[in-house]
Amino acid sequence: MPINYYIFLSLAVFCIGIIGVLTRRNSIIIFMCVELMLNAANLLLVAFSKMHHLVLGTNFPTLASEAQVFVFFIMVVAAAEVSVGLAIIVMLYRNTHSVDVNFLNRLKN
Amino acid sequence: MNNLQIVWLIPFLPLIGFLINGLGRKSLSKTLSGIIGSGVILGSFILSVWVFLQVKNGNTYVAHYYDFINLPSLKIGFDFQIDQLSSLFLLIITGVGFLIHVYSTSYMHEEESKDFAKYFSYLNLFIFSMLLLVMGGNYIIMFIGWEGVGLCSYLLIGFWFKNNDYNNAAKKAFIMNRIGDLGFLLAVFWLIAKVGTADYHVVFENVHKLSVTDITGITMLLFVGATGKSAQIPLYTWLPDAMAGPTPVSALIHAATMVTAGIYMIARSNLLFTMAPATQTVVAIVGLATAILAATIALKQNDIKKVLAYSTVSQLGYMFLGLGVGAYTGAVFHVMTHAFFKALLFLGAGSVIHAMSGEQDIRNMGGLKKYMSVTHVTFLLGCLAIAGMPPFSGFFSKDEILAAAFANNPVLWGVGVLGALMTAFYMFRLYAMTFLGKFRGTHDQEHHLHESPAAITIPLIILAILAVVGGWVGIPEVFIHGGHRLEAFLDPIFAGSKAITTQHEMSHTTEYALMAVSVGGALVALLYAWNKFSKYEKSTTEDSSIGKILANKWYVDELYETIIVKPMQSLAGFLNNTVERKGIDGFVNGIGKAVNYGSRQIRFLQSGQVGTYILLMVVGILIMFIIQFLSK
Amino acid sequence: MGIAAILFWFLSALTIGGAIMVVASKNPVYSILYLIITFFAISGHYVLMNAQFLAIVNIIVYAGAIMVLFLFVVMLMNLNAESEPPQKKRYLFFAGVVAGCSLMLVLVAALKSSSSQIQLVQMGSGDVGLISNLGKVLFTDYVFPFEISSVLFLSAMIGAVVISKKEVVHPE
Amino acid sequence: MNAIILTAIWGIVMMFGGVFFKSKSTPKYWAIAGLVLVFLSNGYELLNGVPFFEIDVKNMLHFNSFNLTFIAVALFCTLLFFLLNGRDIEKVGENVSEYFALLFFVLCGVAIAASFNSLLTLFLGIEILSIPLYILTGSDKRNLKSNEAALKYFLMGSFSTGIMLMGIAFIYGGNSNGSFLIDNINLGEGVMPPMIAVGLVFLLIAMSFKVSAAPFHFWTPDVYDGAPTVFTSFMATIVKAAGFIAFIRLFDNAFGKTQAQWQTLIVVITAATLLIGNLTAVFQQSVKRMLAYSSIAQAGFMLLAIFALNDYAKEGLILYTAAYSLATIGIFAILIKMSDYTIDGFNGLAKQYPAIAVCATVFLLSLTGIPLTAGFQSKFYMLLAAIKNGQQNWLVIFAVLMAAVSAYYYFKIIQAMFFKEDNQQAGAPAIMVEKLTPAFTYLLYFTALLIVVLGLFPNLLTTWLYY
Amino acid sequence: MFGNYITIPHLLIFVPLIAGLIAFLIKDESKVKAWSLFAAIVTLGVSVAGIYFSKNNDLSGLTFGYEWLKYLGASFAVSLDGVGRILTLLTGLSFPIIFIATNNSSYKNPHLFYGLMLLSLAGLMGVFVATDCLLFYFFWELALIPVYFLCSRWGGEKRIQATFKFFIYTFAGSLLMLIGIIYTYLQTGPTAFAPHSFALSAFQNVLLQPAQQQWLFWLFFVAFAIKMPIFPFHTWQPDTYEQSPTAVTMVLSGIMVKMGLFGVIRWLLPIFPAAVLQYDNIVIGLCVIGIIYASLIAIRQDDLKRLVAYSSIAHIGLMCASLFSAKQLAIEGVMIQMFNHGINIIGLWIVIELIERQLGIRKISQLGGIANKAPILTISLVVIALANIALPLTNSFIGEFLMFAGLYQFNVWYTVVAGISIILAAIYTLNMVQKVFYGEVNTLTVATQEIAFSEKAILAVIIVAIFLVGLFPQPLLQLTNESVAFLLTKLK
Repeated sequence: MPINYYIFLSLAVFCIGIIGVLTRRNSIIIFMCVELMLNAANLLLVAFSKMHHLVLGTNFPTLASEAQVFVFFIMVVAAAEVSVGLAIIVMLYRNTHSVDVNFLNRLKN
Repeated sequence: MNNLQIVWLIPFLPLIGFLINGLGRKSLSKTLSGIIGSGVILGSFILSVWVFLQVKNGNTYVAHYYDFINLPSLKIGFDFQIDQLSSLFLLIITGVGFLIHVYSTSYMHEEESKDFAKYFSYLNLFIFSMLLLVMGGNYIIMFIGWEGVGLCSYLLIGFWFKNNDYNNAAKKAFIMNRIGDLGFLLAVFWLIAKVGTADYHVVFENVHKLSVTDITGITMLLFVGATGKSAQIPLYTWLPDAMAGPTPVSALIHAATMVTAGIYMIARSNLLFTMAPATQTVVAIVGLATAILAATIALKQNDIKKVLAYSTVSQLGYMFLGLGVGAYTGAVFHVMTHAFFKALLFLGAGSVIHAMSGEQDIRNMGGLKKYMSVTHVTFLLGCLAIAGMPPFSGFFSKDEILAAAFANNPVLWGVGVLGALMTAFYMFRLYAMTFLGKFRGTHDQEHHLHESPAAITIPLIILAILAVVGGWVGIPEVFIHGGHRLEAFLDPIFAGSKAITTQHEMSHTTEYALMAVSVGGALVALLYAWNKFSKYEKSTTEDSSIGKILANKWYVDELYETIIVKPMQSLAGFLNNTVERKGIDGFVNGIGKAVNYGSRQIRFLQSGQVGTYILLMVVGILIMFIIQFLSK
Repeated sequence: MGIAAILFWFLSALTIGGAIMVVASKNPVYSILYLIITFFAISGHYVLMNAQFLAIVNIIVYAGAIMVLFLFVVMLMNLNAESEPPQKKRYLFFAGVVAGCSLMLVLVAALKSSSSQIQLVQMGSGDVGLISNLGKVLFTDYVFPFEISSVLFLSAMIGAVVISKKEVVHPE
Repeated sequence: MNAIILTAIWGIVMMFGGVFFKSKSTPKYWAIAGLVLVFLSNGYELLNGVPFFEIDVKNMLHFNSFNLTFIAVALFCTLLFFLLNGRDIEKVGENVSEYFALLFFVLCGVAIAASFNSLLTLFLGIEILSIPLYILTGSDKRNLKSNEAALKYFLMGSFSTGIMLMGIAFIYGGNSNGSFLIDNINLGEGVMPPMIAVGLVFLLIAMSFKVSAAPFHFWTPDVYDGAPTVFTSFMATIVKAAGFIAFIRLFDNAFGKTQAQWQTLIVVITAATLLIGNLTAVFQQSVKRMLAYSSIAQAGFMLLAIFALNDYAKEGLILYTAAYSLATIGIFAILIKMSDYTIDGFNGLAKQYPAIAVCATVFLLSLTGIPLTAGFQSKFYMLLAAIKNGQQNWLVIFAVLMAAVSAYYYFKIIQAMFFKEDNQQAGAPAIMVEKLTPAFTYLLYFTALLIVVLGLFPNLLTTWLYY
Repeated sequence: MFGNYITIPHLLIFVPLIAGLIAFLIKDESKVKAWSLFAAIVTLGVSVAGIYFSKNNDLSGLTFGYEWLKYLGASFAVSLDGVGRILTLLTGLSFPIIFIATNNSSYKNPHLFYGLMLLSLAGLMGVFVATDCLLFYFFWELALIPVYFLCSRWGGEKRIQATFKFFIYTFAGSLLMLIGIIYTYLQTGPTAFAPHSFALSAFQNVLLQPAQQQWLFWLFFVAFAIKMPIFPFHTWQPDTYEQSPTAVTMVLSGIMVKMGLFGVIRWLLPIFPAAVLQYDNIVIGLCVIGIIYASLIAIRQDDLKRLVAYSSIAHIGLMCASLFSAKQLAIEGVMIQMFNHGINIIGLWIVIELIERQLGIRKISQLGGIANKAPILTISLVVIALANIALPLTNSFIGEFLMFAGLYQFNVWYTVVAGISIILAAIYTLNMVQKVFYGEVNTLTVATQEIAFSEKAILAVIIVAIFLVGLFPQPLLQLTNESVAFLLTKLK
């Protein structure tokens, strides 16, 4: 597969994620769209890893694994973020009984 | 060391007098301040006489005291130049000045003692400044005196400072003088730029190196200075107003000395003016125009001092005419005689006013002859002198100027004679209305009428004698061979000018004829006025239109008010209210307001909604990418 | 078109379709389910590229743990299509779509001329993505980041505790 | 290295301490003690160049005098912050020990972000630094403002994480070495390949977000405003400073040679940040919110270092972070004690607390950049660096004009303190919520003095860069 | 004096600095007044000693540069040259006069007031002696801060806005100058320790292209123009003068405006000669416009302080124009006029302060007839006012004469237009004298009393200074001869 296909696929997912963030008001869904963006990056990284492996793999067999390890760490971070994020959303929901991001706008101007 | 080095004492004595009277004005008694005030002038006078004797034989001396300014590109010494011209002026200033001081001790006696002392301190300061003016060895020192006399004139005109009209007059005098001063200063700058110095002798030595433009420019500017100080068109209007000051002040400053500073300055710079024929023409024309204009105004004035003031302006005009036609000696001569008879007339007027308890309107006088004989006689002599009746002093000096004018251009002479006729007319109108006929004042005033005390009459008598005989030092050649002693005396000063001008030799017949015409005309005018106004009655009839214009001084004050003062005031107001407040400050504040406004608007970006924030961020990201990739 | 290509296109379509449905679904629960589908599709891509370890982790961690957590929260809050906050301001909606699409456009334009378009991705072969290899790398070269990410988890843990402990609410 | 390990360990200590500590004020002392320890160990490393712990990080971290100095500054400022505001942290909620633990974790993240040498450690560092902050922002659970701030911060923060990862992915894909190490990314001076360029822009945007540069600053005012004030103080200073250090390290070491190709972006960002930060701050009535905007404005000035990328820029950035952090911590420490956060709340402060007012003045003058304060020296260095760079001199002029605008809002507080009368009505609340302890006051003096000393002798700090 | 380590310029800075810090601790009003007067007199003594001990005119003569920011090429280098001496003398002389003249005014929190006054004294001295550009900038700003506090704390009703405008305005200007300083600094050559140098000598020897000079010139000029102030940067000034406590107004108008002129002399003319020669017409044109503009506006002012403020703008405009004419006479005139203007305007403020303190008003339209009640006050004012409009034998005449003479050599028409201000100055001054002092007393001024002995004494000092310089200007001119010569060699 040419790398461009993966690039454009990832970009598509990434942009869909962004559109989701922009158009939805449910904070959980916005968060999910952010996860979509992260996954786009993951996919891209893996694709690049395999691309580099194709070129460099013969001389540096472990080189391309870096990106895959990176993806692993992204997943780690995502998990941590999710736990914190959901905790915050839940806290908010307990206080306001809403998950609408626009429900609270005491802070402005 | 030349013993003339001590001439510094001449101005120093009045300065001492000023300081003593000024600082001790609360403790000094009137007598003491009078004695100090007059005494220092007497001292200066005696020194002046001595100086006169020293330079009589053609000596000149420059006394250098210290370096006033000493820069690589400009050296100005604190120098006094003692020569024939300055010594002559010294005599006039200190001599007439002394008489007027003596006169003042009596005239000002009703003032409180501290005001009395203040008055004398001002007078002394004036003498000091005037002496600096004439003694200065360069234009800078002259300018110091030049502005100094302006200041003293300001102080003395506004001596009674509670009266706002007097203050306005004082202010007007100072400001108009300053306009002239600006011209003077610019001339000095020009000189410094071209010659690199302001010393008289260096300037005159280097005068040939200057271009015609330079000389014309410099002399024109100097003449502007002279018009301010010597009350010529267009800056003459302050002088009549200056009559607000005490009468002896008018006599000293506004008749005898300060106003002649312009003539002194031009006479001093005669070489420059001689080399600038264009300027000379202007000087002559302006002088003559002033002489006529002031004379016409004087015809219809009713204030005794105003008449004298306009006559002063008119006589100064004659002097400038003399300067303009190259008759420097004549001009200086006229300065001298004018100092005598005009001081006399002013002091006489003061005596009258004193007797009339402050009344100055001649329509309310009349018949004073029988109450104040000394004043009357001396005043009459003064009038004859100014009217140019032979053999009184005015005849000789005025005749010399007119003769020179004729030699230059007969038209100048013709107009000059016309002015002389008017002079005779208004002076005798004044004389007749004051001293002849019957008294027109209130009963109260009549009761008070009395001859003035000796301190007033003695100066009058001395001045009257001078007014009669003063002209004899300049009896022209036509009468006595070698008669013009003054011309011989002043020859070292004007020799340079004479050397480069062509002398118009007139036949004696012509001279006699000219004299006859002017004297005859003046006599007719004199007798007509005498006859007409000795029977003057108060009447309420309106003046004719031309009379009204004359009585209102050709509306020149109003004209100035309209074309200069008012526009300047409204321009200032416009600048203050519109340009400054709304324009410049408005712009500066506008920046502040714009920042505030921008702040108020830009904060709405911060809408508080995450959606909007992220949208804006995405737009930002878009912009970043567009800049990075599509802007090339 | 080989099998790999067919799979690639299928999985890509699934990924994008799932992603679009995540955004478009009214009901949050559907969104989550579509997201899981997307994740599975991405895992499929990983498998396709022989990144087996990531494929598994992605399914276990993302599709499994994380998404279940999401689902749990949504269920807990009893969110459904009715309770979904509507996007009242239409222009914001369009602005969002337009902005996202423009970004896509700009990025594609920027990368279109990329010299790497000829570069190929190694499909199906290559052993870097195998568990054994990655494990080795992770515990040798990447032991420091691995350890330090524990700090991340610790703070997330503390955070979850701190945040979730019940306290009385006094608005404002 | 010492700092990273020890802060992590001490964070765990504090975490477990929560179980054992009986008194509410105990954690504070432990935290201070731990921080002193970390500070000293970091100092040891700075002086000797050898860490206590020999760990092979495979070149993913790189320690030099620059980042060790910065870590020292950050630790010192945190210490000062603990000392000044320890009591206020206790007041935020019940989990005091946990707050301190989180703060230590943030410090760990700061240390990593300051010393990263690989995109992976950069990413991890920034995440370690961010996630505890999301929590701290929301730690005042009873306050809806705090909740809102936490949500906003979290959503936008994770959004920016996505951006950053995308950038990292493109950078990785674009460079043919197949490595995340900064040294390997280091490009020649040629034209960047499009993929690198795209990645660079993404990274630039993500870093701009972290340092709250416009137009990616939107989270800053709301989060700073909503978060408990003590934590705002911490976030606005040390964390932001770490962001800048990471920023300049990344862009200097990885992309420094291609600067000409992306300088326009940084110019636009800098100008926008200066403009928006300063302009919006002018209108603010709440001092806390005003300081939030002012932190954006100050970020604009610090961005000049990224714009310049030379030795002056690095020296200056260290100085700037120190000066800015000290002054901001100081002014926040005072603000926390105020009963009214609006500018009017400061009215008449000088009358009742003259010494405090003088300290506050020093802080504000430093923020404005008046000579004799550290703020001047740091601004001076920034200008020096930017002018030395030689490009776009208009930006420098714009920056100083905006500095003049900043004087406008900083001096509003000074005016309130010194020239306005306090509310004299009976029953009006006191200016300060509580009586100030002598220790607090003396520490405040010390901070002010430090600012002045740094203002006179900035080399006391910058000299460490060449140690 | 104290060896090489503490020289007179150092003392000039540190004596008032330390005295000011001590003054903060003296709470008793009379004691702090006495202390600050003492400190000011000591400073005056030092500045007089500075004139006495530093005969040679090169800037390295009394220089001792402490290592300060060595690695930046900045040092704590201070020195006294001719310009510095004349301005430190003015500053030294002014403060005792100000303290004595305002001795009867009482201020809230006197220790703060006098402490800040002494600090501003230290700042001003620093500006005048610094021979290191960074140090100069330091003091340039530092002089401003105490004055800001003084004005805002003890000023009139609208003090806060007015002072704030003043502060922001000057701050913006100085920041622009800072850019210029840094840019120039980066063009200087390396020193032993640093790649560039802030030393005055380095700045003076820096090689700048005309194109560089052109914009650097404006960066510096705007800062100085705001400080002086030059039309159209002047609008902060009348408001600030009006609102400040009079003692501070004296400092502002008497000395602080000289900072701008000093900056031009020390830092603008020698460093950017090409640009100076290129832009001299623009600058002088602005100055000349300003002279006439300010004089005309002064005619319309009703507030005494504003009137003096506008007259000051006019006078400073002339000085600035003269500086840029680059003619020997003109610059000599500026040197001496800086001193004279300081003395005169402080004298004017003292009189205004005395009136305001007695009557609580300073509107010209409300005053009148004071001469009846307080002749000494009147005479003093008339003398000082006349000196202010450059009457011969007063000090200003020398300065203005030389300036006009020099300006004339530069361009006739500028001189003619600027010369009109001589007339306008007479108009507004005499108007003011007439309306305030002459005429009859009114209900508001009937309570006027003659001034106290100490005030008489201080006015006498000023008047003596006026006439002394007016009669014997040469010693003062001598003081700056070589500075001017140096400046001219730079401007060739």
